[in-house]
Amino acid sequence: MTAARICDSPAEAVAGIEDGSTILIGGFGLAGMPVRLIDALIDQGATDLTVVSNNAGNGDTGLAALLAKGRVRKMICSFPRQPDSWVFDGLYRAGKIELEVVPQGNLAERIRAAGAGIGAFYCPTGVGTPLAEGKETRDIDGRTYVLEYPIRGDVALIGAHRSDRMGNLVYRKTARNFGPVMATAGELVVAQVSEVVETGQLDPEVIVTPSIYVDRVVAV
Amino acid sequence: MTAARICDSPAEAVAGIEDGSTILIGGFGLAGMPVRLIDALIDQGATDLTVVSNNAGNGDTGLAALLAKGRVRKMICSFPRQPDSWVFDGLYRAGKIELEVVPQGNLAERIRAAGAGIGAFYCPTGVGTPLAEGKETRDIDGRTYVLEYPIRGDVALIGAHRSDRMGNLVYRKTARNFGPVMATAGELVVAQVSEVVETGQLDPEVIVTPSIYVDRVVAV
Amino acid sequence: MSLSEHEMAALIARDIEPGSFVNLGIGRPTLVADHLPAGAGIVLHTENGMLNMGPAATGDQADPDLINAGKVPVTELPGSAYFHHADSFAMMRGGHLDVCVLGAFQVSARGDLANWHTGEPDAIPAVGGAMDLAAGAKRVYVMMTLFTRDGVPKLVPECTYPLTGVGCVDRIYTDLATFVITDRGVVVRDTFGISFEELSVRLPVPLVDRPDQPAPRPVRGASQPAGDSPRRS
Amino acid sequence: MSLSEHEMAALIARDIEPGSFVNLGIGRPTLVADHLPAGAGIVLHTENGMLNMGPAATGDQADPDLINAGKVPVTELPGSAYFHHADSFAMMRGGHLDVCVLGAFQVSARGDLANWHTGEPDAIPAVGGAMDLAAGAKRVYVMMTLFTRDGVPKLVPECTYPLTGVGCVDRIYTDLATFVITDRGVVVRDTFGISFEELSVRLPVPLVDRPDQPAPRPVRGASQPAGDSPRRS
Repeated sequence: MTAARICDSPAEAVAGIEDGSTILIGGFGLAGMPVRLIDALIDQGATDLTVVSNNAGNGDTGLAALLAKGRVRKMICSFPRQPDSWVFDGLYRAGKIELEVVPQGNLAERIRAAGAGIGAFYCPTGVGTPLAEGKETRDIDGRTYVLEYPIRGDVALIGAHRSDRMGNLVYRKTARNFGPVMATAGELVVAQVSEVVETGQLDPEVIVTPSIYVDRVVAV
Repeated sequence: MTAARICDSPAEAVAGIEDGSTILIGGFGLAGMPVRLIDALIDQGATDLTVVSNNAGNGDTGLAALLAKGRVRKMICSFPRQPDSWVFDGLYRAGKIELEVVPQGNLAERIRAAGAGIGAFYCPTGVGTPLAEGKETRDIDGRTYVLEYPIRGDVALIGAHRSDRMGNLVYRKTARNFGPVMATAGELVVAQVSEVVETGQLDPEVIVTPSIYVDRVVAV
Repeated sequence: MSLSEHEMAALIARDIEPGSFVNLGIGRPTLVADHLPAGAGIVLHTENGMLNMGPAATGDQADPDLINAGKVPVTELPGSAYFHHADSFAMMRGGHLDVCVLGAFQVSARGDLANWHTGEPDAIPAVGGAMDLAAGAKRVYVMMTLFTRDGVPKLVPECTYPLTGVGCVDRIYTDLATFVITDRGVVVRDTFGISFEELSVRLPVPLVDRPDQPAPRPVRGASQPAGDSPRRS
Repeated sequence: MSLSEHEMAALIARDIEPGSFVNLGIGRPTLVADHLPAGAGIVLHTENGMLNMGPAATGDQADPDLINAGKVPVTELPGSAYFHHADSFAMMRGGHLDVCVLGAFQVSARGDLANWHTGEPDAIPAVGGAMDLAAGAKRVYVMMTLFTRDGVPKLVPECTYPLTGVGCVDRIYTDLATFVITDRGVVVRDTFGISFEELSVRLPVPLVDRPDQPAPRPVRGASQPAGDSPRRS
């Protein structure tokens, strides 16, 4: 991987995403959601996607719009059902989309594991519940754990606050959420930011996502 | 756990550490090494310790001084042998100290696992080497992994740059190293810092170790 | 007299030790924040990546980048810290949170929790961070009404709804009583407008009167709630 | 003529693609940094928690909080970033580093690496980050002399020293030749002052002449190194 490319447009930033891809999409609700990249992905046309994101779309924009276009075959998320998730709800009830519900912390840790080269890990969350059914368990030091596997993305689309020209990223408040872990786990990592600054203008102590993880950046 | 206590002295900061404890000690060489806490621990007198640290002491001060006093039963580290590790070298050759060598990344990840509630994890590092001998392995997606277990501390002694009065910590340059993960994995976490500032003076975006992990802080 | 939501929240708030790190679940448990004593140094965690969360934002304070787990705009306090989702759930799973307060559909006598899914065929399952909190927090307190609107007990021998966690609940705060799950069984700690005997009759689980008061508990409130006849599930 | 350390370092530097993220092992591999072309955007990682590490610090620049994996004071460059050890090794283990350059005691014909322990009874074992790098980097380049001072080959059928990693080495840069480990065997890419035939005689592993030059390689240098008669291990 080389340093990030600063793109001129969201369209350039999402170019080349293939049908059938698994796409990690950052954000918790709308905070940190890379809405402009999703809009560009809708225009770009990739379909038959698996989307990994905490929620399954809000209102009629962003991820919800991608779902409404019928581009998503499967959602992997922790919390699809929200007051404004009517697009997903309709597709789900019509049997037009697959759903894998993953506890929120397992979602984050499985994505981290993919980025960190961990083959699998034993996790105490969900033991004895329907979400652990059929999964391997193991007792360690008197506690029962479920074996969980990494979740990788062909692509990660994330929202951040600022980037420098190398692709070092900082986030803003709780919009940080899934961005930093998804950036480690995508084969192609694209960040939507508010501003691109010159390299050297971000304090090396406060960079959250180092440039090594970032392929493309677009300021919107 | 409640917010951190700001201590008046290193002696107060290490009070109550018991014989036989496992102590995580931050630092990579001398960068981030909490030398004043180790000096206080020597005075405090706890013995029969297991020490987990990247190295096994440099020169005659800090961890080397603790070793020289015969307080350490076992070292768990990645790189004991250094040009100035004569104290450890002498004890080891005399059969007066146990040694468990752990690959550096496994050391960091095993400590993280302890802090993160992960029961065990499959790691590709060291497969087929003497350091994986006798450990369980597993093939996942065509690659072989070794099962690694958490390393917990009864105590973590770490060096940081600044703390606020709640115990939020920031570090300085590569002195960050093991501090943030050890802070998550010690039952009692003590930080030596250069300065304690008023709560609110550290930018919430740049705090590396949140106060929840820190029990005692002393400025030296 | 039975407790209002705010009285339940106040009771829970009173039971949280000064200096604790606490996560309040989405919905009713959020009310606990309004009753935490000022100056007690209780720090709120929100699983979407923040410690020392402040009150809900009002008016111009609202910032779409600063929300809680319920996606409500909130505020910072001095000493706040942000972190990403894997770090936030590592904090939770690693046992660093002292208390979490969660709502529930059902709690079993041995502390099993069901609060994420009704199991109905047309319901869309959504778990969020509930299972992580149930498995991770040092102490799990449930805040719920003791009976459904139809009068069905929510404290049950075995949960019939899909589980969130096994044996994870420590205390149950309800409008009619506070229960502590112990090795000896379900101990009734407080009652509100109902007698221990009536509770025992209306609930399908064996109850233990609170240990520090061997004599049967007098009814604290004045009037008995009308209460539908409970169906046993 | 055989290559000096700096010539080896320069050769490796020339083979690293612009924009790569690279970790240089302690000791001799550090020399590669001196030969990386300016402006190629090659970013150095040091496993003690830094990306975009600058050159060694001189004089007053030295800061005890800013060191490399060899514990030598170094400097920042614009775009540097710091992170903790678990994040640093996650970066490594997760396959995000393009190249690491490591020293070696021995490399086997199938790319096994031995570089952390001589296995002698009085040696104190110390592995550091070597196993993590061997397992994690996308490409592992070894930089070593081809023979020990006693003339013993370090490219061997099977390592006799304790392993650092199995089948992890991609290329071996030595003073006398550059080798590429392939599915077809050990390919000799370059030779320096030695012929392919002599290499084949002196090394205890089958060699493949480089694929793009089917004819036997002429000796590039003038004089043959004296070289003790190699012992086969």
